[in-house]
Amino acid sequence: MSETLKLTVDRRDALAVIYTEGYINNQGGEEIAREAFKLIDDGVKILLLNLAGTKIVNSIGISILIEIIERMLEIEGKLAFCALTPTIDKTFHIMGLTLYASIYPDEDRAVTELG
Amino acid sequence: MSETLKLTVDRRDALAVIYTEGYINNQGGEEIAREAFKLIDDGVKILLLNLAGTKIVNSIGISILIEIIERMLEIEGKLAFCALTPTIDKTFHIMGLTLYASIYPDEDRAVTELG
Amino acid sequence: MENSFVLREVTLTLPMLPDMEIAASKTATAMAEFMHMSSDRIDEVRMAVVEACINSFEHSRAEDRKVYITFSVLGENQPERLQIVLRDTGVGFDPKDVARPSIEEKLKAESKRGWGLQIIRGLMDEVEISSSDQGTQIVMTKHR
Amino acid sequence: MENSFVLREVTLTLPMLPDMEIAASKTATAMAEFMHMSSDRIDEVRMAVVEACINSFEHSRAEDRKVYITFSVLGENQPERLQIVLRDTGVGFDPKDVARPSIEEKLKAESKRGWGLQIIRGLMDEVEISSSDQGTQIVMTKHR
Ligand SMILES: Nc1ncnc2c1ncn2[C@@H]1O[C@H](COP(=O)(O)OP(=O)(O)O)[C@@H](O)[C@H]1O
Ligand SMILES: Nc1ncnc2c1ncn2[C@@H]1O[C@H](COP(=O)(O)OP(=O)(O)O)[C@@H](O)[C@H]1O
Repeated sequence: MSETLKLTVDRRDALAVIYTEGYINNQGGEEIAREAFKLIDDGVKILLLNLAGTKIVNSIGISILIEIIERMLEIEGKLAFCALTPTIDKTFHIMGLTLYASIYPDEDRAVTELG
Repeated sequence: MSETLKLTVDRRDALAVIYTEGYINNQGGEEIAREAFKLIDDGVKILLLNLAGTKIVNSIGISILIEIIERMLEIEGKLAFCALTPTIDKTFHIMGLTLYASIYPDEDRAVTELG
Repeated sequence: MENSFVLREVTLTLPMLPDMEIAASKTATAMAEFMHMSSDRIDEVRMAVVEACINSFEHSRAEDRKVYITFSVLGENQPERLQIVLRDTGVGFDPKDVARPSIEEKLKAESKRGWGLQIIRGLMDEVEISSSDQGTQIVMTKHR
Repeated sequence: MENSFVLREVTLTLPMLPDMEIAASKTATAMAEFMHMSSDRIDEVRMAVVEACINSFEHSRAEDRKVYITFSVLGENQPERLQIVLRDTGVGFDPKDVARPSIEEKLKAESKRGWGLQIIRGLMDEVEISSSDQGTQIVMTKHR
Protein backbone atom coordinates (compact mmCIF):
# COMPACT_ATOMS: atom_id res chain seq x y z
CA MET A 1 0.00 0.00 0.00
CA SER A 2 2.93 2.31 0.43
CA GLU A 3 5.14 4.16 -2.00
CA THR A 4 7.96 1.76 -2.73
CA LEU A 5 11.55 2.44 -3.59
CA LYS A 6 13.15 0.56 -6.47
CA LEU A 7 16.85 -0.18 -6.32
CA THR A 8 19.24 -1.18 -9.07
CA VAL A 9 22.83 -2.11 -8.30
CA ASP A 10 25.75 -1.86 -10.68
CA ARG A 11 28.80 -3.56 -9.19
CA ARG A 12 32.19 -2.65 -10.71
CA ASP A 13 34.93 -4.25 -8.55
CA ALA A 14 35.74 -1.97 -5.64
CA LEU A 15 33.12 0.54 -6.78
CA ALA A 16 29.38 -0.03 -6.80
CA VAL A 17 26.60 2.27 -7.87
CA ILE A 18 23.11 2.04 -6.39
CA TYR A 19 20.35 3.69 -8.41
CA THR A 20 17.21 4.62 -6.54
CA GLU A 21 13.78 5.23 -7.92
CA GLY A 22 11.12 6.67 -5.64
CA TYR A 23 10.61 7.99 -2.14
CA ILE A 24 13.43 7.49 0.37
CA ASN A 25 11.47 7.17 3.60
CA ASN A 26 11.90 4.78 6.49
CA GLN A 27 11.61 1.60 4.43
CA GLY A 28 13.42 3.17 1.48
CA GLY A 29 16.40 4.08 3.67
CA GLU A 30 16.46 0.59 5.15
CA GLU A 31 16.44 -1.02 1.74
CA ILE A 32 19.36 1.10 0.64
CA ALA A 33 21.28 0.30 3.83
CA ARG A 34 20.62 -3.43 3.47
CA GLU A 35 21.94 -3.37 -0.08
CA ALA A 36 24.91 -1.20 0.91
CA PHE A 37 25.95 -3.46 3.79
CA LYS A 38 25.75 -6.49 1.52
CA LEU A 39 28.03 -4.77 -0.99
CA ILE A 40 30.46 -3.66 1.72
CA ASP A 41 30.61 -7.20 3.16
CA ASP A 42 31.31 -8.30 -0.36
CA GLY A 43 34.37 -6.06 -0.67
CA VAL A 44 32.98 -2.83 -2.06
CA LYS A 45 34.96 0.13 -0.73
CA ILE A 46 33.43 2.94 -2.74
CA LEU A 47 29.71 3.26 -2.96
CA LEU A 48 27.96 5.81 -5.15
CA LEU A 49 24.28 6.53 -4.62
CA ASN A 50 22.78 7.87 -7.82
CA LEU A 51 19.54 9.53 -6.72
CA ALA A 52 18.43 10.75 -10.16
CA GLY A 53 15.20 8.78 -9.77
CA THR A 54 14.40 10.16 -6.32
CA LYS A 55 12.53 13.43 -6.10
CA ILE A 56 11.52 13.14 -2.48
CA VAL A 57 13.19 11.98 0.72
CA ASN A 58 12.46 12.36 4.40
CA SER A 59 14.76 12.79 7.37
CA ILE A 60 14.05 9.30 8.69
CA GLY A 61 15.22 7.81 5.41
CA ILE A 62 18.32 9.97 5.28
CA SER A 63 19.33 9.28 8.86
CA ILE A 64 19.56 5.61 7.95
CA LEU A 65 22.09 6.58 5.28
CA ILE A 66 24.29 7.97 8.10
CA GLU A 67 24.76 4.35 9.20
CA ILE A 68 26.36 3.65 5.85
CA ILE A 69 28.72 6.60 6.32
CA GLU A 70 29.61 5.29 9.78
CA ARG A 71 30.45 1.88 8.37
CA MET A 72 32.48 3.41 5.55
CA LEU A 73 34.57 5.35 8.09
CA GLU A 74 35.30 2.05 9.88
CA ILE A 75 36.53 0.30 6.74
CA GLU A 76 38.12 3.44 5.31
CA GLY A 77 35.80 3.34 2.38
CA LYS A 78 33.72 6.08 0.87
CA LEU A 79 30.08 6.93 0.31
CA ALA A 80 29.24 9.46 -2.38
CA PHE A 81 26.08 10.84 -3.95
CA CYS A 82 25.24 12.12 -7.40
CA ALA A 83 22.32 13.55 -9.35
CA LEU A 84 20.55 15.12 -6.40
CA THR A 85 17.63 17.52 -6.78
CA PRO A 86 18.53 21.01 -5.51
CA THR A 87 16.37 20.44 -2.42
CA ILE A 88 17.96 17.11 -1.53
CA ASP A 89 21.37 18.71 -2.07
CA LYS A 90 20.42 21.58 0.22
CA THR A 91 19.11 19.14 2.83
CA PHE A 92 22.38 17.19 2.80
CA HIS A 93 24.22 20.46 3.36
CA ILE A 94 21.88 21.46 6.19
CA MET A 95 22.63 18.13 7.85
CA GLY A 96 26.37 18.41 7.30
CA LEU A 97 26.42 15.08 5.43
CA THR A 98 28.73 16.75 2.94
CA LEU A 99 31.52 16.66 5.55
CA TYR A 100 31.63 12.87 5.26
CA ALA A 101 30.19 12.14 1.83
CA SER A 102 31.02 13.81 -1.48
CA ILE A 103 28.30 15.07 -3.77
CA TYR A 104 28.76 15.11 -7.54
CA PRO A 105 26.47 16.66 -10.12
CA ASP A 106 26.36 13.53 -12.27
CA GLU A 107 27.60 9.98 -12.41
CA ASP A 108 30.38 10.57 -14.95
CA ARG A 109 31.94 13.23 -12.80
CA ALA A 110 31.56 11.05 -9.72
CA VAL A 111 33.13 7.98 -11.27
CA THR A 112 36.05 9.98 -12.68
CA GLU A 113 36.84 11.61 -9.37
CA LEU A 114 36.21 8.55 -7.21
CA GLY A 115 38.01 6.31 -9.71
CA MET B 1 -2.41 34.48 -10.64
CA SER B 2 -4.07 31.84 -12.73
CA GLU B 3 -2.71 28.88 -14.64
CA THR B 4 -2.12 30.22 -18.10
CA LEU B 5 -2.27 28.48 -21.41
CA LYS B 6 0.54 29.02 -23.91
CA LEU B 7 -0.27 28.85 -27.60
CA THR B 8 2.03 28.43 -30.57
CA VAL B 9 0.71 28.64 -34.10
CA ASP B 10 2.24 27.01 -37.16
CA ARG B 11 0.55 28.31 -40.31
CA ARG B 12 1.00 26.23 -43.47
CA ASP B 13 -1.28 27.68 -46.19
CA ALA B 14 -4.76 26.20 -45.86
CA LEU B 15 -3.69 24.16 -42.83
CA ALA B 16 -2.69 25.56 -39.46
CA VAL B 17 -1.58 23.80 -36.32
CA ILE B 18 -2.14 25.28 -32.87
CA TYR B 19 0.00 23.83 -30.09
CA THR B 20 -1.28 24.27 -26.56
CA GLU B 21 0.67 24.11 -23.35
CA GLY B 22 -1.23 24.08 -20.08
CA TYR B 23 -4.73 23.98 -18.68
CA ILE B 24 -7.62 24.49 -21.10
CA ASN B 25 -10.16 26.20 -18.85
CA ASN B 26 -12.43 29.15 -19.52
CA GLN B 27 -9.65 31.56 -20.49
CA GLY B 28 -7.65 28.83 -22.19
CA GLY B 29 -10.61 27.90 -24.40
CA GLU B 30 -11.20 31.54 -25.25
CA GLU B 31 -7.59 32.07 -26.23
CA ILE B 32 -7.72 29.07 -28.54
CA ALA B 33 -10.99 30.28 -30.08
CA ARG B 34 -9.62 33.78 -30.62
CA GLU B 35 -6.56 32.39 -32.38
CA ALA B 36 -8.68 29.96 -34.40
CA PHE B 37 -11.11 32.63 -35.60
CA LYS B 38 -8.20 34.83 -36.62
CA LEU B 39 -6.75 31.98 -38.67
CA ILE B 40 -10.13 31.15 -40.23
CA ASP B 41 -10.69 34.80 -41.17
CA ASP B 42 -7.26 34.64 -42.71
CA GLY B 43 -8.18 31.75 -44.99
CA VAL B 44 -7.32 28.67 -42.96
CA LYS B 45 -9.73 25.83 -43.78
CA ILE B 46 -8.15 23.02 -41.80
CA LEU B 47 -7.17 23.56 -38.21
CA LEU B 48 -5.31 20.97 -36.16
CA LEU B 49 -5.15 21.36 -32.40
CA ASN B 50 -2.10 19.54 -31.06
CA LEU B 51 -2.80 19.09 -27.35
CA ALA B 52 0.44 17.24 -26.49
CA GLY B 53 1.27 19.94 -23.94
CA THR B 54 -2.15 19.86 -22.27
CA LYS B 55 -2.71 17.34 -19.51
CA ILE B 56 -5.84 18.89 -18.09
CA VAL B 57 -8.96 20.48 -19.51
CA ASN B 58 -12.35 21.37 -18.15
CA SER B 59 -15.78 21.29 -19.73
CA ILE B 60 -16.05 25.07 -19.89
CA GLY B 61 -12.86 25.24 -21.94
CA ILE B 62 -13.96 22.46 -24.24
CA SER B 63 -17.41 23.88 -24.85
CA ILE B 64 -15.74 26.96 -26.29
CA LEU B 65 -14.04 24.69 -28.80
CA ILE B 66 -17.51 23.70 -30.03
CA GLU B 67 -17.80 27.25 -31.36
CA ILE B 68 -14.84 26.55 -33.61
CA ILE B 69 -16.51 23.39 -34.90
CA GLU B 70 -19.69 25.39 -35.58
CA ARG B 71 -17.71 27.93 -37.59
CA MET B 72 -15.87 25.21 -39.51
CA LEU B 73 -19.21 23.65 -40.51
CA GLU B 74 -20.27 27.03 -41.89
CA ILE B 75 -17.17 27.48 -44.03
CA GLU B 76 -16.95 23.77 -44.87
CA GLY B 77 -13.61 23.58 -43.14
CA LYS B 78 -12.36 21.07 -40.63
CA LEU B 79 -11.21 21.01 -37.01
CA ALA B 80 -9.08 18.08 -35.88
CA PHE B 81 -7.20 17.11 -32.73
CA CYS B 82 -4.05 15.13 -32.09
CA ALA B 83 -1.87 13.93 -29.21
CA LEU B 84 -4.65 13.76 -26.62
CA THR B 85 -4.18 12.12 -23.24
CA PRO B 86 -6.42 9.04 -22.87
CA THR B 87 -8.72 10.98 -20.52
CA ILE B 88 -9.12 13.94 -22.85
CA ASP B 89 -9.75 11.50 -25.69
CA LYS B 90 -12.39 9.72 -23.59
CA THR B 91 -13.99 13.05 -22.68
CA PHE B 92 -14.24 14.07 -26.34
CA HIS B 93 -15.95 10.76 -27.04
CA ILE B 94 -18.34 11.22 -24.12
CA MET B 95 -19.29 14.61 -25.54
CA GLY B 96 -19.68 13.30 -29.07
CA LEU B 97 -17.14 15.83 -30.38
CA THR B 98 -15.72 13.01 -32.46
CA LEU B 99 -18.79 13.16 -34.70
CA TYR B 100 -17.64 16.56 -35.96
CA ALA B 101 -13.89 16.58 -35.35
CA SER B 102 -11.36 13.89 -36.15
CA ILE B 103 -8.88 12.71 -33.57
CA TYR B 104 -5.42 11.47 -34.56
CA PRO B 105 -2.82 9.83 -32.35
CA ASP B 106 -0.02 12.14 -33.47
CA GLU B 107 0.66 15.10 -35.71
CA ASP B 108 2.31 13.17 -38.54
CA ARG B 109 -0.70 10.95 -38.92
CA ALA B 110 -3.02 13.95 -38.72
CA VAL B 111 -1.19 15.97 -41.35
CA THR B 112 -0.99 13.01 -43.74
CA GLU B 113 -4.69 12.24 -43.49
CA LEU B 114 -5.86 15.85 -43.48
CA GLY B 115 -3.35 16.53 -46.27
CA MET C 1 -23.22 -1.37 -1.99
CA GLU C 2 -20.16 -3.48 -1.32
CA ASN C 3 -19.23 -4.51 2.17
CA SER C 4 -16.25 -2.41 3.14
CA PHE C 5 -14.35 -0.20 5.55
CA VAL C 6 -12.86 3.22 5.30
CA LEU C 7 -9.14 2.51 5.11
CA ARG C 8 -8.24 6.17 5.08
CA GLU C 9 -9.99 9.45 4.76
CA VAL C 10 -8.74 12.93 3.94
CA THR C 11 -10.84 16.07 3.95
CA LEU C 12 -10.17 19.25 2.06
CA THR C 13 -11.89 22.62 2.34
CA LEU C 14 -11.41 24.84 -0.68
CA PRO C 15 -12.37 28.44 -1.35
CA MET C 16 -14.45 29.01 -4.48
CA LEU C 17 -11.74 30.86 -6.36
CA PRO C 18 -10.20 30.44 -9.80
CA ASP C 19 -7.93 27.42 -10.22
CA MET C 20 -8.70 26.00 -6.78
CA GLU C 21 -10.11 22.93 -8.57
CA ILE C 22 -6.47 22.12 -9.34
CA ALA C 23 -5.67 21.86 -5.63
CA ALA C 24 -8.57 19.41 -5.28
CA SER C 25 -7.37 17.40 -8.25
CA LYS C 26 -3.85 17.12 -6.76
CA THR C 27 -5.17 15.84 -3.46
CA ALA C 28 -7.31 13.33 -5.38
CA THR C 29 -4.21 12.25 -7.28
CA ALA C 30 -2.29 11.65 -4.04
CA MET C 31 -5.09 9.46 -2.68
CA ALA C 32 -5.46 7.52 -5.92
CA GLU C 33 -1.69 7.00 -6.25
CA PHE C 34 -1.58 5.81 -2.70
CA MET C 35 -4.03 3.02 -3.59
CA HIS C 36 -2.04 2.24 -6.74
CA MET C 37 -4.76 3.18 -9.20
CA SER C 38 -3.46 3.14 -12.77
CA SER C 39 -2.34 6.51 -14.06
CA ASP C 40 -5.06 6.65 -16.72
CA ARG C 41 -7.75 6.06 -14.13
CA ILE C 42 -6.17 8.63 -11.82
CA ASP C 43 -6.42 11.10 -14.65
CA GLU C 44 -10.12 10.36 -15.02
CA VAL C 45 -10.69 10.93 -11.31
CA ARG C 46 -8.78 14.20 -11.56
CA MET C 47 -11.00 15.45 -14.35
CA ALA C 48 -14.21 14.44 -12.55
CA VAL C 49 -13.06 16.28 -9.43
CA VAL C 50 -12.29 19.38 -11.49
CA GLU C 51 -15.79 19.28 -13.00
CA ALA C 52 -17.53 18.80 -9.66
CA CYS C 53 -15.56 21.69 -8.15
CA ILE C 54 -16.31 24.13 -10.93
CA ASN C 55 -20.00 23.21 -10.75
CA SER C 56 -20.05 24.26 -7.11
CA PHE C 57 -17.93 27.34 -7.83
CA GLU C 58 -20.18 28.44 -10.68
CA HIS C 59 -23.67 27.38 -9.76
CA SER C 60 -24.03 26.87 -6.00
CA ARG C 61 -24.13 30.52 -4.88
CA ALA C 62 -23.06 29.18 -1.46
CA GLU C 63 -22.64 32.07 0.95
CA ASP C 64 -19.55 30.65 2.61
CA ARG C 65 -17.87 30.39 -0.82
CA LYS C 66 -16.43 27.02 0.15
CA VAL C 67 -16.42 23.47 -1.15
CA TYR C 68 -15.98 20.56 1.26
CA ILE C 69 -14.41 17.43 -0.13
CA THR C 70 -13.85 14.06 1.53
CA PHE C 71 -11.63 11.49 -0.15
CA SER C 72 -12.10 7.99 1.25
CA VAL C 73 -10.20 4.88 0.36
CA LEU C 74 -12.61 1.99 0.80
CA GLY C 75 -12.02 -1.72 0.83
CA GLU C 76 -12.20 -4.82 2.94
CA ASN C 77 -8.46 -5.37 3.46
CA GLN C 78 -6.88 -3.93 0.38
CA PRO C 79 -7.91 -0.54 -1.03
CA GLU C 80 -10.68 -1.26 -3.49
CA ARG C 81 -12.29 2.05 -4.35
CA LEU C 82 -11.81 5.75 -4.00
CA GLN C 83 -14.95 7.57 -2.92
CA ILE C 84 -15.07 11.32 -3.27
CA VAL C 85 -17.84 13.29 -1.60
CA LEU C 86 -18.05 16.91 -2.67
CA ARG C 87 -20.43 19.17 -0.84
CA ASP C 88 -21.49 22.80 -1.05
CA THR C 89 -24.03 24.75 1.02
CA GLY C 90 -25.55 26.51 -1.96
CA VAL C 91 -29.00 26.88 -3.48
CA GLY C 92 -29.14 23.39 -4.97
CA PHE C 93 -30.79 22.15 -8.17
CA ASP C 94 -32.90 19.28 -9.38
CA PRO C 95 -30.73 16.86 -11.37
CA LYS C 96 -33.90 15.67 -13.15
CA ASP C 97 -34.24 19.14 -14.68
CA VAL C 98 -30.84 18.85 -16.33
CA ALA C 99 -31.26 17.58 -19.88
CA ARG C 100 -28.68 15.19 -21.26
CA PRO C 101 -26.59 17.33 -23.59
CA SER C 102 -25.97 16.37 -27.21
CA ILE C 103 -23.46 17.80 -29.62
CA GLU C 104 -26.04 18.30 -32.39
CA GLU C 105 -28.21 20.43 -30.16
CA LYS C 106 -25.24 22.38 -28.76
CA LEU C 107 -23.95 23.17 -32.25
CA LYS C 108 -27.15 25.09 -32.93
CA ALA C 109 -27.59 26.54 -29.44
CA GLU C 110 -26.44 29.90 -28.12
CA SER C 111 -24.77 28.26 -25.10
CA LYS C 112 -22.44 25.36 -25.74
CA ARG C 113 -22.23 24.59 -22.03
CA GLY C 114 -23.84 21.87 -19.92
CA TRP C 115 -21.34 18.98 -20.13
CA GLY C 116 -20.01 18.73 -16.59
CA LEU C 117 -22.36 16.12 -15.13
CA GLN C 118 -22.26 14.07 -18.32
CA ILE C 119 -18.46 13.97 -18.17
CA ILE C 120 -18.43 13.10 -14.47
CA ARG C 121 -20.86 10.21 -15.10
CA GLY C 122 -18.76 9.04 -18.02
CA LEU C 123 -15.47 9.06 -16.14
CA MET C 124 -16.46 7.73 -12.71
CA ASP C 125 -17.84 4.28 -11.94
CA GLU C 126 -20.68 5.45 -9.71
CA VAL C 127 -22.18 8.89 -9.27
CA GLU C 128 -24.96 9.97 -6.93
CA ILE C 129 -26.23 13.50 -6.57
CA SER C 130 -28.42 14.77 -3.78
CA SER C 131 -29.44 18.38 -3.73
CA SER C 132 -31.85 20.62 -1.87
CA ASP C 133 -32.10 24.30 -1.02
CA GLN C 134 -29.56 23.50 1.73
CA GLY C 135 -26.91 22.60 -0.81
CA THR C 136 -25.61 19.93 -3.12
CA GLN C 137 -23.68 16.75 -2.49
CA ILE C 138 -22.14 14.59 -5.16
CA VAL C 139 -20.74 11.16 -4.29
CA MET C 140 -18.40 9.77 -6.93
CA THR C 141 -16.69 6.40 -6.79
CA LYS C 142 -13.92 4.89 -8.83
CA HIS C 143 -12.71 1.32 -8.47
CA ARG C 144 -9.03 0.65 -8.36
CA MET D 1 5.05 40.76 10.53
CA GLU D 2 4.22 42.17 7.13
CA ASN D 3 0.95 43.90 6.49
CA SER D 4 -1.13 41.53 4.43
CA PHE D 5 -4.33 39.72 3.65
CA VAL D 6 -5.27 36.13 3.22
CA LEU D 7 -5.76 35.85 -0.53
CA ARG D 8 -6.82 32.23 -0.32
CA GLU D 9 -6.88 29.51 2.23
CA VAL D 10 -7.23 25.75 1.95
CA THR D 11 -7.51 23.34 4.85
CA LEU D 12 -6.64 19.69 4.84
CA THR D 13 -7.31 17.05 7.48
CA LEU D 14 -5.09 14.00 7.20
CA PRO D 15 -5.10 10.71 9.05
CA MET D 16 -1.79 9.76 10.70
CA LEU D 17 -1.08 6.85 8.39
CA PRO D 18 1.92 5.87 6.28
CA ASP D 19 2.53 8.01 3.20
CA MET D 20 -0.20 10.52 4.05
CA GLU D 21 2.52 13.17 4.20
CA ILE D 22 2.62 12.83 0.41
CA ALA D 23 -1.00 13.97 0.16
CA ALA D 24 -0.08 17.02 2.24
CA SER D 25 2.93 17.74 0.06
CA LYS D 26 0.79 17.60 -3.09
CA THR D 27 -1.72 20.06 -1.72
CA ALA D 28 1.18 22.32 -0.72
CA THR D 29 2.52 22.04 -4.26
CA ALA D 30 -0.82 23.08 -5.74
CA MET D 31 -0.96 26.18 -3.52
CA ALA D 32 2.66 27.12 -4.24
CA GLU D 33 2.23 26.61 -7.98
CA PHE D 34 -0.87 28.70 -7.90
CA MET D 35 1.17 31.63 -6.55
CA HIS D 36 3.90 30.96 -9.13
CA MET D 37 6.60 30.02 -6.68
CA SER D 38 9.72 28.72 -8.47
CA SER D 39 9.88 24.96 -8.75
CA ASP D 40 12.98 24.69 -6.54
CA ARG D 41 11.28 26.64 -3.78
CA ILE D 42 8.13 24.55 -4.17
CA ASP D 43 10.27 21.49 -3.65
CA GLU D 44 11.63 22.95 -0.42
CA VAL D 45 8.12 23.63 0.85
CA ARG D 46 7.15 20.09 -0.05
CA MET D 47 9.99 18.63 1.98
CA ALA D 48 9.26 20.87 4.99
CA VAL D 49 5.61 19.79 4.91
CA VAL D 50 6.64 16.14 4.78
CA GLU D 51 8.89 16.61 7.82
CA ALA D 52 6.24 18.46 9.83
CA CYS D 53 3.68 15.74 9.05
CA ILE D 54 5.88 12.85 10.04
CA ASN D 55 6.77 14.64 13.29
CA SER D 56 3.09 14.73 14.19
CA PHE D 57 2.55 11.16 12.98
CA GLU D 58 5.50 9.85 14.99
CA HIS D 59 5.66 11.94 18.12
CA SER D 60 2.32 13.58 18.87
CA ARG D 61 0.41 10.56 20.20
CA ALA D 62 -2.76 12.52 19.32
CA GLU D 63 -5.81 10.46 20.13
CA ASP D 64 -7.75 11.52 17.06
CA ARG D 65 -4.80 10.37 14.88
CA LYS D 66 -5.26 13.42 12.67
CA VAL D 67 -3.18 16.33 11.46
CA TYR D 68 -4.87 19.63 10.56
CA ILE D 69 -3.16 21.76 7.96
CA THR D 70 -4.06 25.23 6.72
CA PHE D 71 -2.36 26.58 3.61
CA SER D 72 -2.75 30.34 3.26
CA VAL D 73 -1.59 32.52 0.42
CA LEU D 74 -0.78 35.90 1.93
CA GLY D 75 -0.05 39.22 0.30
CA GLU D 76 -1.28 42.74 -0.12
CA ASN D 77 -2.48 42.52 -3.72
CA GLN D 78 -0.27 39.91 -5.27
CA PRO D 79 0.49 36.60 -3.54
CA GLU D 80 3.63 37.21 -1.50
CA ARG D 81 4.02 34.28 0.86
CA LEU D 82 2.69 30.82 1.53
CA GLN D 83 1.95 30.22 5.19
CA ILE D 84 1.41 26.66 6.34
CA VAL D 85 0.00 25.97 9.77
CA LEU D 86 0.19 22.35 10.85
CA ARG D 87 -1.55 21.36 14.05
CA ASP D 88 -1.98 18.18 16.06
CA THR D 89 -3.82 17.60 19.33
CA GLY D 90 -1.07 15.46 20.82
CA VAL D 91 1.06 15.50 23.97
CA GLY D 92 3.34 18.33 22.82
CA PHE D 93 7.01 18.93 23.57
CA ASP D 94 9.32 21.74 24.53
CA PRO D 95 11.27 22.89 21.48
CA LYS D 96 13.96 24.25 23.85
CA ASP D 97 14.66 20.66 24.93
CA VAL D 98 15.51 19.64 21.41
CA ALA D 99 19.26 19.87 20.89
CA ARG D 100 20.58 21.07 17.55
CA PRO D 101 21.79 17.91 15.84
CA SER D 102 25.31 17.60 14.43
CA ILE D 103 26.65 14.98 12.09
CA GLU D 104 29.75 14.30 14.25
CA GLU D 105 27.62 13.49 17.26
CA LYS D 106 25.15 11.39 15.23
CA LEU D 107 27.96 9.34 13.71
CA LYS D 108 28.86 8.11 17.18
CA ALA D 109 25.34 7.89 18.56
CA GLU D 110 23.03 4.91 18.62
CA SER D 111 20.19 6.91 17.05
CA LYS D 112 20.97 8.85 13.90
CA ARG D 113 17.60 10.61 14.06
CA GLY D 114 16.64 14.13 15.12
CA TRP D 115 16.94 16.13 11.87
CA GLY D 116 13.36 17.09 11.10
CA LEU D 117 13.13 20.50 12.79
CA GLN D 118 16.62 21.44 11.59
CA ILE D 119 15.63 20.66 8.01
CA ILE D 120 12.33 22.56 8.30
CA ARG D 121 14.17 25.63 9.64
CA GLY D 122 16.74 25.36 6.88
CA LEU D 123 14.21 25.10 4.07
CA MET D 124 11.51 27.57 5.15
CA ASP D 125 11.92 31.32 5.57
CA GLU D 126 10.18 31.57 8.94
CA VAL D 127 9.28 28.84 11.41
CA GLU D 128 7.44 29.20 14.71
CA ILE D 129 6.53 26.33 16.99
CA SER D 130 4.09 26.50 19.85
CA SER D 131 3.42 23.38 21.86
CA SER D 132 1.66 22.45 25.07
CA ASP D 133 0.04 19.34 26.51
CA GLN D 134 -2.93 20.27 24.30
CA GLY D 135 -0.93 19.74 21.14
CA THR D 136 1.60 21.24 18.79
CA GLN D 137 1.33 23.90 16.15
CA ILE D 138 4.02 24.76 13.66
CA VAL D 139 3.70 27.85 11.48
CA MET D 140 6.00 27.82 8.47
CA THR D 141 6.28 30.57 5.90
CA LYS D 142 7.95 30.73 2.53
CA HIS D 143 8.16 33.86 0.41
CA ARG D 144 7.38 33.62 -3.25
N1 LIG E 1 -23.33 22.35 -7.18
C1 LIG E 1 -24.38 22.83 -7.91
N2 LIG E 1 -25.22 23.75 -7.37
C2 LIG E 1 -26.28 24.23 -8.06
N3 LIG E 1 -26.55 23.85 -9.33
C3 LIG E 1 -25.75 22.95 -9.93
C4 LIG E 1 -24.63 22.40 -9.25
N4 LIG E 1 -24.03 21.51 -10.10
C5 LIG E 1 -24.74 21.53 -11.24
N5 LIG E 1 -25.79 22.40 -11.16
C6 LIG E 1 -26.83 22.66 -12.19
O1 LIG E 1 -26.75 21.64 -13.18
C7 LIG E 1 -26.54 22.21 -14.46
C8 LIG E 1 -25.70 21.30 -15.33
O2 LIG E 1 -24.37 21.23 -14.85
P1 LIG E 1 -23.24 20.71 -15.80
O3 LIG E 1 -23.68 19.47 -16.47
O4 LIG E 1 -22.00 20.58 -14.98
O5 LIG E 1 -23.05 21.82 -16.91
P2 LIG E 1 -22.66 23.37 -16.80
O6 LIG E 1 -21.94 23.55 -15.50
O7 LIG E 1 -21.79 23.63 -17.97
O8 LIG E 1 -23.95 24.12 -16.86
C9 LIG E 1 -25.91 23.56 -14.21
O9 LIG E 1 -26.11 24.46 -15.24
C10 LIG E 1 -26.61 23.98 -12.92
O10 LIG E 1 -27.87 24.51 -13.18
N1 LIG F 1 4.37 17.24 16.74
C1 LIG F 1 5.17 16.84 17.74
N2 LIG F 1 4.64 16.36 18.89
C2 LIG F 1 5.43 15.95 19.92
N3 LIG F 1 6.77 16.01 19.88
C3 LIG F 1 7.38 16.48 18.76
C4 LIG F 1 6.61 16.92 17.65
N4 LIG F 1 7.48 17.34 16.71
C5 LIG F 1 8.71 17.17 17.21
N5 LIG F 1 8.67 16.65 18.46
C6 LIG F 1 9.81 16.35 19.35
O1 LIG F 1 10.97 16.99 18.83
C7 LIG F 1 12.00 16.03 18.60
C8 LIG F 1 12.85 16.45 17.41
O2 LIG F 1 12.10 16.32 16.21
P1 LIG F 1 12.87 16.25 14.83
O3 LIG F 1 13.91 17.32 14.81
O4 LIG F 1 11.86 16.32 13.77
O5 LIG F 1 13.62 14.86 14.82
P2 LIG F 1 13.03 13.36 14.92
O6 LIG F 1 11.60 13.40 14.52
O7 LIG F 1 13.89 12.57 14.02
O8 LIG F 1 13.23 12.95 16.37
C9 LIG F 1 11.28 14.72 18.43
O9 LIG F 1 12.11 13.63 18.74
C10 LIG F 1 10.13 14.88 19.41
O10 LIG F 1 10.54 14.58 20.72
